[in-house]
Amino acid sequence: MKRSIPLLITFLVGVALIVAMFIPHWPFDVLNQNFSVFYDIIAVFAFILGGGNLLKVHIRKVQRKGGDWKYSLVTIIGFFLVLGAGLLKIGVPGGWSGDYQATGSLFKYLYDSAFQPLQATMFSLLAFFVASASYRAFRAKTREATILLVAAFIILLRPTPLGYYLTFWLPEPLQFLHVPNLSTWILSVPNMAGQRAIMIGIALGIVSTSLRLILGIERSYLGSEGKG
Amino acid sequence: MLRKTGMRSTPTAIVLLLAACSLPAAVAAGAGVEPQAVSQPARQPLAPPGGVRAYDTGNDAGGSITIEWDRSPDDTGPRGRVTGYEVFRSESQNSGFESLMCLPSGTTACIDNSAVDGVEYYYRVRATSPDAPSVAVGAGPVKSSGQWFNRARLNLVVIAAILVFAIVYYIIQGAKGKDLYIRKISGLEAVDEAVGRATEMGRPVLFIPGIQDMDNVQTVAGMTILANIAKRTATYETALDVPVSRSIVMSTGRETVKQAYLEAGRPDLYSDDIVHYITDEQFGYVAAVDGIMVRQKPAACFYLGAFFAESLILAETGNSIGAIQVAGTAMPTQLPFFVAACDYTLIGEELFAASAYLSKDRMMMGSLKGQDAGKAVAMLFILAGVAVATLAAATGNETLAGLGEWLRQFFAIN
Amino acid sequence: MEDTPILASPLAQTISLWIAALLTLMIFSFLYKDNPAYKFAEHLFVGVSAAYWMTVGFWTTLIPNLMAKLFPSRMGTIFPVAVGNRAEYFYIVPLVFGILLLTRLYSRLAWLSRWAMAFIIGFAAGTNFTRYLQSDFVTQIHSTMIPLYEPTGNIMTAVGRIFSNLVVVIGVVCALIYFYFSKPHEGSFGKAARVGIWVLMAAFGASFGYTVMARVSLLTGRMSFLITWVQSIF
Amino acid sequence: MAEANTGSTWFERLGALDRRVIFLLIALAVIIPLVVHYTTTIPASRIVLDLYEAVENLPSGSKVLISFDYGPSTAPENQPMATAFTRHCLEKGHKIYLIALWATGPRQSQQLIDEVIKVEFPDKVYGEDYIHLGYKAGNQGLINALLSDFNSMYTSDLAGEDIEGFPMMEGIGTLKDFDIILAIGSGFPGTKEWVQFAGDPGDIPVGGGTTAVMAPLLYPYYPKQMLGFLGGLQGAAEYEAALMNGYPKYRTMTRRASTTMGPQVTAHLVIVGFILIGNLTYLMERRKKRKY
Repeated sequence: MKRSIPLLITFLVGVALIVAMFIPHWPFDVLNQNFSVFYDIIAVFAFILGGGNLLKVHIRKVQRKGGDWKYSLVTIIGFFLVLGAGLLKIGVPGGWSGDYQATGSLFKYLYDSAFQPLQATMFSLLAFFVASASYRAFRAKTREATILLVAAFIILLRPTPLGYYLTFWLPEPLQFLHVPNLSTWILSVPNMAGQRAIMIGIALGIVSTSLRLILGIERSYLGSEGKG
Repeated sequence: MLRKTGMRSTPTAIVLLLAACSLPAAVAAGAGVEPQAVSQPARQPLAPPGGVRAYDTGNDAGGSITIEWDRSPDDTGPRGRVTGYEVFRSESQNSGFESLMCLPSGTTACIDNSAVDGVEYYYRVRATSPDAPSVAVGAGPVKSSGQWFNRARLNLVVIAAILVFAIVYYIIQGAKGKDLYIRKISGLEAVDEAVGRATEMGRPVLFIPGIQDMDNVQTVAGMTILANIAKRTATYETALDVPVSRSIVMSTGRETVKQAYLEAGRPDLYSDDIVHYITDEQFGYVAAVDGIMVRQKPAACFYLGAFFAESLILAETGNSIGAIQVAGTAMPTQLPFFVAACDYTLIGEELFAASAYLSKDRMMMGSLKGQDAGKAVAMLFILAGVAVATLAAATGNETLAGLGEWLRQFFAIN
Repeated sequence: MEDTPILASPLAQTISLWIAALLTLMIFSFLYKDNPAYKFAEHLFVGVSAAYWMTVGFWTTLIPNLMAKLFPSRMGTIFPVAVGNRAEYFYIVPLVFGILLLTRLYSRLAWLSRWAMAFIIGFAAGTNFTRYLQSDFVTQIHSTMIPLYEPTGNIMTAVGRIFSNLVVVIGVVCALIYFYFSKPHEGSFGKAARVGIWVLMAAFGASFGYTVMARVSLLTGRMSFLITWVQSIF
Repeated sequence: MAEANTGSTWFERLGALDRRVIFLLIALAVIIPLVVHYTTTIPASRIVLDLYEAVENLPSGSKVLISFDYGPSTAPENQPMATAFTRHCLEKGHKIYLIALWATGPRQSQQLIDEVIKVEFPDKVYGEDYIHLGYKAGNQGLINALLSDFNSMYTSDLAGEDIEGFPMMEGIGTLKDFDIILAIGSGFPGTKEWVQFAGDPGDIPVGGGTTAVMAPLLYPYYPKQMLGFLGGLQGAAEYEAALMNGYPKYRTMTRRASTTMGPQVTAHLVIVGFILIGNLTYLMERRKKRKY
């Protein structure tokens, strides 16, 4: 019972969506449409579940006064500050009928001064890591590594004047070796071939995994038959 | 507040709509919008659109009629006399026409999605311009209906059926106990080594199932591998840490790990804290995982699932703490970073093969063989298609060209 | 008529700029090594972002697409949502599934959340099956069925074309052979798989090189922000 | 490791360089050009021109859906694309519909309206020439839903006003009613999903732009499944160049993509330098090992 009903739900939903692809007629068109909408709504409940769990973990840390509990307090305060500002529409011009992230609202203020800079800065760390990774990894140790290195090197040169001046003097029949031309060729020929093969492989992997899920062969996500 | 704006905007909308459909014509025609020939043309009247035809839109659920026409001879581009076309609909042939939509010049078709199945409609189309519209040309009667099968996707059905058959066939073969070979997948050979090293060093194992939700099949694949890794950590009594960025992944992750610990005979070592939610936000999650890495210094890091930009942040931080790193993803954009920064990388489809490889489950291995059959089909058709197309281009043979085109069309989706 | 909201005032904006700049520096400090400032920013980020996504989901989906469908008359008077005339009661279904998902928070009922998970997994399997089949399998085969030889006037271009087309076809086929699992990679099959790896490596190298541009743009954005902040001080 | 301690020559020390030195040089490579305002211009490539021409050849008044599937984190790359697309579409007299698959998207489209549309196209009317529809949750599921019924998902614009009141929403029933979809994305869901869930099943022309990371992934879709696309900042700079050619007035306006290409060049050169040094030290080490 605890596993058979979920397996049945997965089967029915999965099959209905696949069939809807080929049979546009009622009821599959309606199911296809509504399942998408339902999924969107359930996704929001997942946010709530996530928030609930986050609080559970950090409140427990604060109660136990475990290591770094003061930082957990920062998480909890940040969480309630943003949630309160957003759900209660604090500072929104026009009150309840206003836009929750209108200019002047506390929610937008917190977004601009904390969320946005934190996100963008975390992301920008990549510029540093890309450099350190290429320094370490792009060494001609094996034939595979050399191919990786050469392709990356040519593409890296592409937006720089160096790439242009290194090869612009090449005579017409050898112009295909000019860095901008060569990099376009690498992107649209070998890169494309590799990406395409990966895509085909992945598509097959996804098709077969989906099939296993629908047929109930792959079910480790459902856990055990026991309670909880 | 809302009501007020609603009332204010409606009349404005009507005026704007009329303007869009060439205001003077509407005024000349009086209050009604019945399309009629205008009796006093200012200049030479606009030539009407030709060949108006209406038919039930094919391969759909119904409620839709397609109307097509040829451009008015006066429709000569953006600066021509025709500014657009107006489409009318009625349920009787000679009266009761109502404006349905206005379209820009150059358009030659539109779809009426407001049709009711089974009702007969008549359509009229006229060209519009700032001074006077053309005569309206009619078509109909036509009824809309839903179709039971999308013929345009017949080829997809065939291809899907071949794949499903191949996969299911080999799954059954596997279930019957037939021995199936799987080639070595180097990243996976390292799983035992990595868990073993963590045990020796007394440090935890970190598992990241990607940052996507359970609606991504890669996450599901990651979870299946987690089940295998969790069995090993349970057996070796090594600490396992699985921070996740989706609450549903947390739920499934807990089920998975709990089941694995149970199967390994160590349910006592399981705790819900092993799998914990951080935040749905990609970089908030990365910030926290980076923190976990530099503070707990795991000896082995597994990144198996769907990854985005965070891949390199995680892998470089993992590298800086000297962990053995095994990654696997089917996100082609992130594979280069894992290949560059990790010790072992499962490339694309290998991620999906991993669960079969690790579990040695015969049904899973069978489905893997089914995938291979799919690849064989793909290669076969690619080579056949290329050969036929090349021969056709080289010889100019019509039959070959036709055959090549047929092959290509079989793999066309529209 | 309306006053400028307090939080849009110049003073509040200056404070906002400072908070943003300090948080930016706190995150950058991680590049040197882990430290309390980074820890603070990290924990703040986690709390703020979890609440952010909850709030956005609440106002953009839960209210207009669920509550307003179930209780149109009541919702329409309080919130700025466009409502239909009649309640659409079948929206009970996602509501029930959503609530089932939340049972996860109470361990005694947690097993019920599997029903919601089952729906999500079924949705994923059903949509992914057809889409990947269509766009990433069928269409990719279609696009690879190219004639190697295309008659053109110029010999140089014709040779170049043939070469490129050959690389595409051989590349795709060999890389697919690399992904072949149920046959040992030995002999000529193994050699083809080897060529497949080379193609994959070229693709990875190209993607890596291409990406550097994206990563530097992000850093440029952050650095310009910090420069603006420094300029605002003086 | 132990070996490096015993005979640590200059190239061995360089080979095991502390990554913080690399970090510092990268930071300088970005900051210095920003401070001294170094810029470059790049001519448009075929893949960008194809998209430019597709937008250019649509009849005036066509319906263009622009999806903002990114957030502030990739705005430095994506926003110039949105600006270039918007300028081009409005210049041609197209109607643009702004939506988002990412919750962070509407803020970017609002910024576009405030900074570009209202400033450069003051005569364009909201609801007639452009409309801001905002974000809906659901990722690819949303696209799927929009493909069969646009209006049941988008019942109101971002400000909460009923869409039935807007003239430009007339005739919009499904995604198929748009003449072109321009998806500006930086991940999942994004441009790829627009191809998979809208372009392919609905036979709707899709174009767009992505961060440079995503761009190589889209090459297999071009030209069959996508009209063309802008890859990263360079793609945006190329579209700006094409726009400048077609509409000379843009020669004097701010070109965001082109001006931020400066730090790109220097940072790329620094990384190229590091790769060269890395290989040099590797070769030296290998030669030294062979001697013993």
